[in-house]
Amino acid sequence: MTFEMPQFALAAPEIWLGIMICVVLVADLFDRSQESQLAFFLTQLTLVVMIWLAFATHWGSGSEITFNGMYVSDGLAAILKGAVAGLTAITVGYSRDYLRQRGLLTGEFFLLTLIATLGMSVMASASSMLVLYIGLELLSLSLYAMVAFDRDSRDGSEAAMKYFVLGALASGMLLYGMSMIYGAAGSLLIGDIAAAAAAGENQLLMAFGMTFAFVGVAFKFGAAPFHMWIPDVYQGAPTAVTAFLGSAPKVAALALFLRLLAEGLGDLHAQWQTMAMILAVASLVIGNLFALVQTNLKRMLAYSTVSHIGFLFLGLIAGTDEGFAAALFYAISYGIMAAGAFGMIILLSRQGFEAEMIDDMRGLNDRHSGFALVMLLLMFSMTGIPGTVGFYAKWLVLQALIASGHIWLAILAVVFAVIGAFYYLRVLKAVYFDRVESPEPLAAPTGQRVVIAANGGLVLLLGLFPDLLISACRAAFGL
Amino acid sequence: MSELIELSWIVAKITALIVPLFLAVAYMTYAERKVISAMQLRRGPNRVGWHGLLQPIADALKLLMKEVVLPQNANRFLFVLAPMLSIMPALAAWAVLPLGDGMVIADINAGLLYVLAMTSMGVYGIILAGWASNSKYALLGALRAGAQVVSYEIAMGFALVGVLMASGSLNMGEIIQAQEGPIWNWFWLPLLPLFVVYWISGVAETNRLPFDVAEGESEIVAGFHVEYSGMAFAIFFLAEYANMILISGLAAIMFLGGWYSPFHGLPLLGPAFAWVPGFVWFALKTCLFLFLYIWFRGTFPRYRYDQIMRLGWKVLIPVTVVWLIVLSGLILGEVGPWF
Amino acid sequence: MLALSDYLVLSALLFSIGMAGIFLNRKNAIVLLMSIELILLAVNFNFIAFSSFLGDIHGQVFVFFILTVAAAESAIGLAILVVLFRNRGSINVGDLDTMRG
Amino acid sequence: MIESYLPVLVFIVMAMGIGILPLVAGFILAPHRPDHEKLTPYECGFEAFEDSRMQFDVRYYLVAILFIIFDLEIAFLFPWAIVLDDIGLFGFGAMAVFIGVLLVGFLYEWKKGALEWE
Amino acid sequence: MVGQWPLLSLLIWVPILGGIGVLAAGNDNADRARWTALAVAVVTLGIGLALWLGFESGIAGMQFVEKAAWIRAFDIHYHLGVDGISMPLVVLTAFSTLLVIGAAWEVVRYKPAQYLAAFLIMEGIMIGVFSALDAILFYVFFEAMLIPMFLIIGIWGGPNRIYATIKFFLYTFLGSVMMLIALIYLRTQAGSFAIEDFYGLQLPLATQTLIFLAFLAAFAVKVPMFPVHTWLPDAHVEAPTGGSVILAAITLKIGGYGFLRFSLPIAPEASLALDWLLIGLSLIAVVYIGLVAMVQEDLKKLIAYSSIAHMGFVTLGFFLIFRIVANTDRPDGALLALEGGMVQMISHGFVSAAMFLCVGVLYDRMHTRRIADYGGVANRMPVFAGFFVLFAMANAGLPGTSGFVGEFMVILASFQAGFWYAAIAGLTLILGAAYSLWMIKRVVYGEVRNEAVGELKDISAREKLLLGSLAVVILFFGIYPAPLIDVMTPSLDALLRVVMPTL
Repeated sequence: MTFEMPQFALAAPEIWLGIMICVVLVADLFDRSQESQLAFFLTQLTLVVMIWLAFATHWGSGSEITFNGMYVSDGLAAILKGAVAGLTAITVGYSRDYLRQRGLLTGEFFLLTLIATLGMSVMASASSMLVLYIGLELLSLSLYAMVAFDRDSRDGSEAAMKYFVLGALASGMLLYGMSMIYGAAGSLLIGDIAAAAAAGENQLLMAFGMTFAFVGVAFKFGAAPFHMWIPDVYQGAPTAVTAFLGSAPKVAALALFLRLLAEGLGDLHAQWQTMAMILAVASLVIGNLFALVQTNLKRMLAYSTVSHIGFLFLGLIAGTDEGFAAALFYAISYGIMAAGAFGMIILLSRQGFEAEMIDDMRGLNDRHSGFALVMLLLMFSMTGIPGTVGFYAKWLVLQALIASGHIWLAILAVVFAVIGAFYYLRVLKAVYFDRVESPEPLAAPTGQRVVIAANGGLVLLLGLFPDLLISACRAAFGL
Repeated sequence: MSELIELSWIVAKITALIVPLFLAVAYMTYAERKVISAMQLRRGPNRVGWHGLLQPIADALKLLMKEVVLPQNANRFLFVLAPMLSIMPALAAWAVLPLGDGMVIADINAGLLYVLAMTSMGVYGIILAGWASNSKYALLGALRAGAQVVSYEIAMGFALVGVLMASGSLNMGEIIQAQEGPIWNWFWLPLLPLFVVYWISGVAETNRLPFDVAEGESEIVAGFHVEYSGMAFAIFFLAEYANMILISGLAAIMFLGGWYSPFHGLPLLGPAFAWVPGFVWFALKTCLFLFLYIWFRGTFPRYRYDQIMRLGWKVLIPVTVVWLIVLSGLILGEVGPWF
Repeated sequence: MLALSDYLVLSALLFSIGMAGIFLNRKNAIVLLMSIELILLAVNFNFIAFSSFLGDIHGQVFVFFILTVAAAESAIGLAILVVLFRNRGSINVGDLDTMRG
Repeated sequence: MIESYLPVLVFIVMAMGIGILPLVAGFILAPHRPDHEKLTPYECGFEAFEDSRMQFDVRYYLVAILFIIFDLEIAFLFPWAIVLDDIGLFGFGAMAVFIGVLLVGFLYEWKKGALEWE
Repeated sequence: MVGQWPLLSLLIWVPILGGIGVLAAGNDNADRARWTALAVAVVTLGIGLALWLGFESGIAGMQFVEKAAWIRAFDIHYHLGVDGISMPLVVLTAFSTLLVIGAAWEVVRYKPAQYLAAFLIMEGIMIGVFSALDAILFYVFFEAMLIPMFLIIGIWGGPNRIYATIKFFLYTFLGSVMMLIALIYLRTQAGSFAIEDFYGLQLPLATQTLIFLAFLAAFAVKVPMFPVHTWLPDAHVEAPTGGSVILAAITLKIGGYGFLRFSLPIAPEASLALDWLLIGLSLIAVVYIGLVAMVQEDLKKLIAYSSIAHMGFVTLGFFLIFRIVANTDRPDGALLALEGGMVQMISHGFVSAAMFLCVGVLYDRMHTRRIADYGGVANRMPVFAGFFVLFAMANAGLPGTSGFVGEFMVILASFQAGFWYAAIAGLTLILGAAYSLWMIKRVVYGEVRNEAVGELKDISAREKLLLGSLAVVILFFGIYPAPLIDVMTPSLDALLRVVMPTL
């Protein structure tokens, strides 16, 4: 048996993360300060360096495959990893003070975040179903634990249980599908699977496997009708966790889709297209309609996530590189928005009080007009109003959809976007139009203020100058 | 037809193994009492038969005639299943143990894995017994035993990994063959820390003194089998001793060269002892370990529970891990006569 | 000799039982964990069968990883279960309904 | 290949039989005269509680979880150990990393007090 | 000389950045915010006037063109330029915003900085709408306009403001997303997002129809046309004075502008095929909405409905062109109709702004908009009454005011399409006179009906300045509309040839 020496340099982001996870773990063990200062700063350092590493190693060098064909380094990986690390850094920035106020500030939180990031990073570079699965589980297992992070919270533990069961079920489905695909293609490598799919080998088995894998992926995304976990988990988890859960993992789920279904089973596009279509429409309908009636902001955002996932799926339906690029842009920009929205909830919450009802937003403009402005940007971005990044996300998806001839789907999508506007407006109504008797001024820790300002600024900046991100997303697909 | 013959041949072989094994168990109890009494300057059993030699038989008969009590509120099915679950692996593991060169019932490649699987199953019997009895002492004993067994299982597993690394095979026969040669060629020398750890773990795995807190007569009366009586109790008893013999046999195979004579391959002594069958060497080595069991019982006081757990997790596991790394260095460096 | 399809059918059966266990079970949450294990078992079965019939070792390597992950998963699952029980004094699936809407 | 496992199977079946036979024999041969006092669980002579399956210390459970994790690590070591000679330095390095991560985890448990039984 | 300067970018970004500056100045120091806002608005109007002066009237094409890469992946440019159609609207926007800033001076006490900033940002965005030459850029400005308007109505509006603002938002949003789909589809056909590239696409009629309907959804809501006009009265009634002014003076014009810039030239055949629909709806607006206006009890509602009627006139002018050409075979009449529509838009921008300002003046003093609560205002506020009457006359289309010019041109042109069109359109003069004058009669003249009116004080110097400047403009264009018409004629003529290449 001979071993080809893998090109370790290509896996620099993962190696860096792996080392830093150990470092953070040990450092936190020996850190005598009560509040895990060291772990926090090390985590942020790790993530920032990771963004740089992702682009330094993956960007611009074409597609290289190493580790016996199981690891791929390409532009897509660079963007996915950069986005994941960036979004994680933002959410970690929000979470520190939130956790401190609730006595949950321990190094484990940062550790789990980093491990989840490692999982997502691995998924982004996976070129084998095995690697994909390992990455997915690294992510999922960390998330299960994070949802249950507040051990005294009834809702938290219930949410964690639901998340765990359905997440594990999704993994099971995905694996079952993978096993079929393996049987049909005779290999775990994505490249070989693509070749087998193109050659039309064992079509029935392949299609069977693809169906299960697709359902598994849809579960992980939270696309209706596999969205049952999303509202409960978003609501029950500590908001700091929800912010993380709602942002970066969506990008990772997209990575899963792109690597497995787009790259591996791209030739079965005709078959998964129909499923994607059903999921997209169902998600748009269910997400938007249920979001309309929510009074809990976290829950509303959860349903809105479902609807956004529906929109994202519309980009995937096209099955073209254009569509994938659009979906990628959508996932990243949605991550930014979701992080900001939950970050806002974190900001408004105090010790012993969770500002998670829409009514808790009332009079925000009177309390702090800067935060209100950020909320305005975020909500309009989610609605898809130009001037914010959310518009370009929707636009790109529609563009791909119309270019591939699905005009009616596009019309349906925008109609639901309008319906969706209604519940975002309800939030803004609370923020701007409802006045409270004696508005108490809001004071947030400097760290959180900086992050929320950066977050809102990002939404606006990308809303005015989306070129760089759009070009990058398209370049990842060779456009 | 040929299948039937083959099957009966297998059954015959198994019977030929089990019957002596039972005898060994029976006289192990006798030996234990005798040795310990000697250590304590007593005479031990001496009434039934010549020097009490029939004592084990008498004990067995007595147990057979005792009532098997099924406590109220006990889960009857599990209560009855538990002893069966504890004896089955203790016996079944013998299937892959080579008693001499070629003297093995099933010469399978994954032999060591099978042994590991079987020994791990023993804990089910203990836990089920404790759970099914509906007694606090039983439950406590079962929990203690469960935690202890799984803790030491890790150290044991690491030790076995060391053996695997040294031998490069999972097949028990090949493991022995890898130790071919005189006494210093056996694995006990290069794997000395692992050998010690294995032996300590083996004692703990069988819940024997000084690690017998699971039974702990003086604190939780009899632990997991407090509610068992008659033949049900006898089976647990049987399983415990069968396990002791099994662990001793395994230690002999993995660290003391199995059927090889200590002088194997030596210029003068080697041929001088060539007439002794391998089986005898194996039996002798096993007896050595069995004596150690008894010796421990006679010598050491019982460990406290936290001490047991600390020893397992904080001493044995680190030691094994460190030695595994040293060992892989030795192997890659092809050190000594072993690798 | 058993055909490949026999293994697949058995695996499909296991998978279905696992699924049914998750969706039909309204009582004990432990059963959910067991059902998940069953599903993973079905998957492992598939992989091993395919691996053996394809003469390709990678399927079995995958099984190794699934086993590991399954262990980690059940560890976390049980931990969550303990937290749940501590907070509610029940692991009844039907009780998991505080959040609605 | 698979045929060599037949004796193992037979052995297991016989071992089960040996587990059951004496029990059956015991039930048949031994007297069977249950009464209330005999059937209550042993409580040092005190009046017995109805159900003795009480909650137990979470540390037992912790040990169980730790065991699962470590046992699987061992499962990974097994194949590696066998082919160590063939995979050479690279294999050694890979496992060194693996064990390194394991040790970091172990250190974590240790420092966090998961291994304390006071 | 001024042609070299990026005047359009300045016009867009000076108010937006200025607005952000005002926002940063904060609400605590209201005066600082007011003066900053005023300075920004004045500067912007100055740039607007420079634009007007630098504009060369004889040219049909785009002037002050700026082009820079924006989204390279789709070849989308930051592409600005104005022609005779958009230039007047740009100046109108700058002018109206200045009025709004002035009108809000002492009146808005709740978060004045945010209020002023919203209008400044709105101004930049609206100028962007008029000057964008790239479809996506246009759409971005078009939609972004919703944000400040949503806030303006929602924060500073009346008691029912939330209902009104959400209704406004959803109506316009739904309309515009349909347009987005049409734009994207056009891009797949034209290969670019430049609006000019959309012209002359030889699309099949069925496709054109769909595209036309999509644009209609966006612009008809903005104009607004019957039957999607219902948001307007609500929005107007609830909006603060400034909001109403901007809404009536500018945002409605964006609908009309959209018809000229998009619907007609991009889907000419569909426009031809569907002109019955547009003409029909316009006539309904003119007549039916005129009647509705008559029975209003609420001052603002009345003006809102009158706006709808007037805008019906605009769309009538725009879509009559096909019938005129069919009857006369010459472009003159059609051109006249287009010019009439345009002049009507500009004029209505001034007049409706003036009307709403007047209502605002009354409302600030009386805090009621019910016509019945007034009466005899002239007795206490003679100067104000004079202005109000003048504006009402202009609203009714009295000769000598700018309101007359546009209506007259459209009616004149509609004769060439057919007598009945002209006859029905002519009704608007009568109806307009009826509701405007009746309203004046009830509000301004007569006895002082109650004590509140009795305590009224006449308008301040600031208000005089505001209303006076409007009066000047209205009278100026009423008497001498030539500069306005000269500016737009070449562009409209060119447009006509795009719509009907056979001419």
